[in-house]
Amino acid sequence: MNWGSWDNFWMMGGYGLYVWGSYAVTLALIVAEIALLRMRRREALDTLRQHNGAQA
Amino acid sequence: MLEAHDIEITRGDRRLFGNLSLALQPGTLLLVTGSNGSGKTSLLRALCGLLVPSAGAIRWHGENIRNLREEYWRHLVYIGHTNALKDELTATENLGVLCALSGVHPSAEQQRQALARFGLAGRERLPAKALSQGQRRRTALARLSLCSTLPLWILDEPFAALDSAAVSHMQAVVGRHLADGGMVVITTHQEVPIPAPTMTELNLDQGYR
Amino acid sequence: MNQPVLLAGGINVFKYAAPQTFYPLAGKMIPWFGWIAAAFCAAGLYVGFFVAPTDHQQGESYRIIFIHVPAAWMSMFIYVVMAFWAGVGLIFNTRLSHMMVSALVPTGAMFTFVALWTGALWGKPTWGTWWAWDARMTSELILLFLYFGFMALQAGIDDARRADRAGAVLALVGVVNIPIIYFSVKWWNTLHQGASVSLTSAPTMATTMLTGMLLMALAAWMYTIAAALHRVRSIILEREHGATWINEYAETKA
Amino acid sequence: MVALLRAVIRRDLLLAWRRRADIATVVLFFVIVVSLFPLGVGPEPNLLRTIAPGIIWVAALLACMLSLQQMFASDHSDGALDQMLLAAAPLGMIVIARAFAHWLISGLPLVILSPVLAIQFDLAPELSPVLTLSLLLGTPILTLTGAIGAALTLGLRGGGMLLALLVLPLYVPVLILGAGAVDAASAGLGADAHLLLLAAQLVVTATFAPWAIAAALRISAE
Repeated sequence: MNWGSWDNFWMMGGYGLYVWGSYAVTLALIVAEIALLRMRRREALDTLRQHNGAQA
Repeated sequence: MLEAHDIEITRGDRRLFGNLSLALQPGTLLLVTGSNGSGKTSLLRALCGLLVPSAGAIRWHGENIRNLREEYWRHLVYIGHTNALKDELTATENLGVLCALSGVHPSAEQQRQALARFGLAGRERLPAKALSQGQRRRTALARLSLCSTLPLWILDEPFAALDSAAVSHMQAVVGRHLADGGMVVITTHQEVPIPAPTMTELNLDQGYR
Repeated sequence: MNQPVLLAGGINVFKYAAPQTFYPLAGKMIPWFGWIAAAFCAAGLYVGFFVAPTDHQQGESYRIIFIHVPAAWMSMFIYVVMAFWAGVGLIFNTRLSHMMVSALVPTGAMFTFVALWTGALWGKPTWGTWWAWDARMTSELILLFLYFGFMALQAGIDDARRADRAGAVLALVGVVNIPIIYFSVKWWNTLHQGASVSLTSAPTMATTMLTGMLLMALAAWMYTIAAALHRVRSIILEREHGATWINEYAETKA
Repeated sequence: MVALLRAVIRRDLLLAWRRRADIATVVLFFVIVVSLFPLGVGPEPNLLRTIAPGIIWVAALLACMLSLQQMFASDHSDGALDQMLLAAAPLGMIVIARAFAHWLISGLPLVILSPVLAIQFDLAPELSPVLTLSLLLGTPILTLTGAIGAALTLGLRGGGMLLALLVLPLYVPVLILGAGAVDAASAGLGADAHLLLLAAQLVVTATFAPWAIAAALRISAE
């Protein structure tokens, strides 16, 4: 364990902004990508069902 | 000889036709008919090798044209529904370039005669943009009388925009090519009789689904 | 035509080249890769934050390395994998390989952006500037442009077949150019002194640091596979809507 | 085949001659872009001398892009491209001929003009030949690489901007080596290394680009 307390952990020795700025944006991008992936799949399935409905 | 085995052509999401086979022997005329959008032009472009069929193969003397490439193209004249003329070049210059691309290098006198036979005497030095639609078409077709040594002609709507004199001259040119053992593929929506030793008609509206 | 498939496990992989056999297989693999990625990520973060010691030169700011370096590796690796599938697609004319290329691009662009962003945030405390025209950073920026160019080209083409094949040619041209770009930028960088600080001259790495970085790199790798498989499934759904199996499948999924 | 290629080059030169206003546009664009920079950064001679190679090179990249949009576009729309795809010679050779003609029309004028523009920026007289030589070696690379982009974006909406997006990142090495050659010479390091690398890149590009262009043309024409 490197850190005495959670405060120290979030401070990152004074570099908190840079370290957490990096991790937060990366996390946000991955979450966004996963959301986009799901949206794309849902839209593809919706379009397919509409096609099927139109044919039936 | 030209053969197509079970070819299928798809444009975008649309399957134009499939399971189409044909064989074209020397001296044969293949007339491709069908309604608008039935895939006449696509079939011609596939036979040329411009468009790759989604299934099947096209063979020239038994060899796939995808492998033959320019070995095949040096036996082929393709005239599409666009004339491939450059507006800024004269009729003669245009004709010279088109023949050169086919590997044929006619003399100036031969070019002049070819244009004259298609009723373009005296217009050889006009830029293509000064020619009428019909005259432009005739300039493009004049290439045929210079490329009679190339056995396979693939012509997309060659009679469109032609007057009756030009139509009858075209009939004669195609007829002579067939009589000399050439092969011609034509699309048309006009009834134009061509004196052909053997003729096959392929109607894309029937079957081939 | 034969087509090698992403995961060869000693089984006959060729039959999975057809979209309808590949689709359910990919569906089964996605959760696995997703969970493995999460596990590697958790392990990597634990090692990175709780085991690896403070760097004596850079203090705690170096901990950005655990995402910066894996992201930079992935950004380049994904482009190479893309180019590989592009080549396979052009040579063997297999639809699935082209779909794989399109499926990899957004994730590659994402990692490229992450590498740039974390590079900037690392640069500020280390070099005192957000952006230095360092050889790696500059090449990474150009790589991002290459990804954007690829996406723009595919978005600009309506016909799927043309989009696939044009994209494949572009990916191959890009992959040939990346080393040339990198070395020219490096060459340019050494001639123009001043911005000669390099990320490689950063910490002499403790073994635990390296371990954390490798774990995070593995996480990024597994994540990429999961994301690409997920996206390729959507692409199959979008492209193959004429096929019966797809239509039946869509009905079963509410 | 030689006669065929000669006919293709002759055609392109003839067309360019009859459309000479188009060439003038490219050259004027080049001159105007270069002339705008002093207005933007101020007339300080030392600053201008420093940035001259970079500016002239960037302007050359942009001018080349401008001319590339038309390289295959009209041939695509009027059917002349189909005839080239079905020619009796390998498409790669025809592409080389066309790229050569394109370079004569829109690359060479930039090379020839560069000493004049160098004067505008008060570039030292011994650096001017280096600039010209770097452009002479570099502009054919711009044409060949750009032609890949032009072939890929054929007939697409927003083709011009798309072409820029695809091709400009690929121009980075040429820009670095070209402008760098002049910088190196002015720093007394000698431009040989830069120019040799540029020449090497020209050889590599001339070997591989034609096949990529040919493949791209076939894909776009289908």
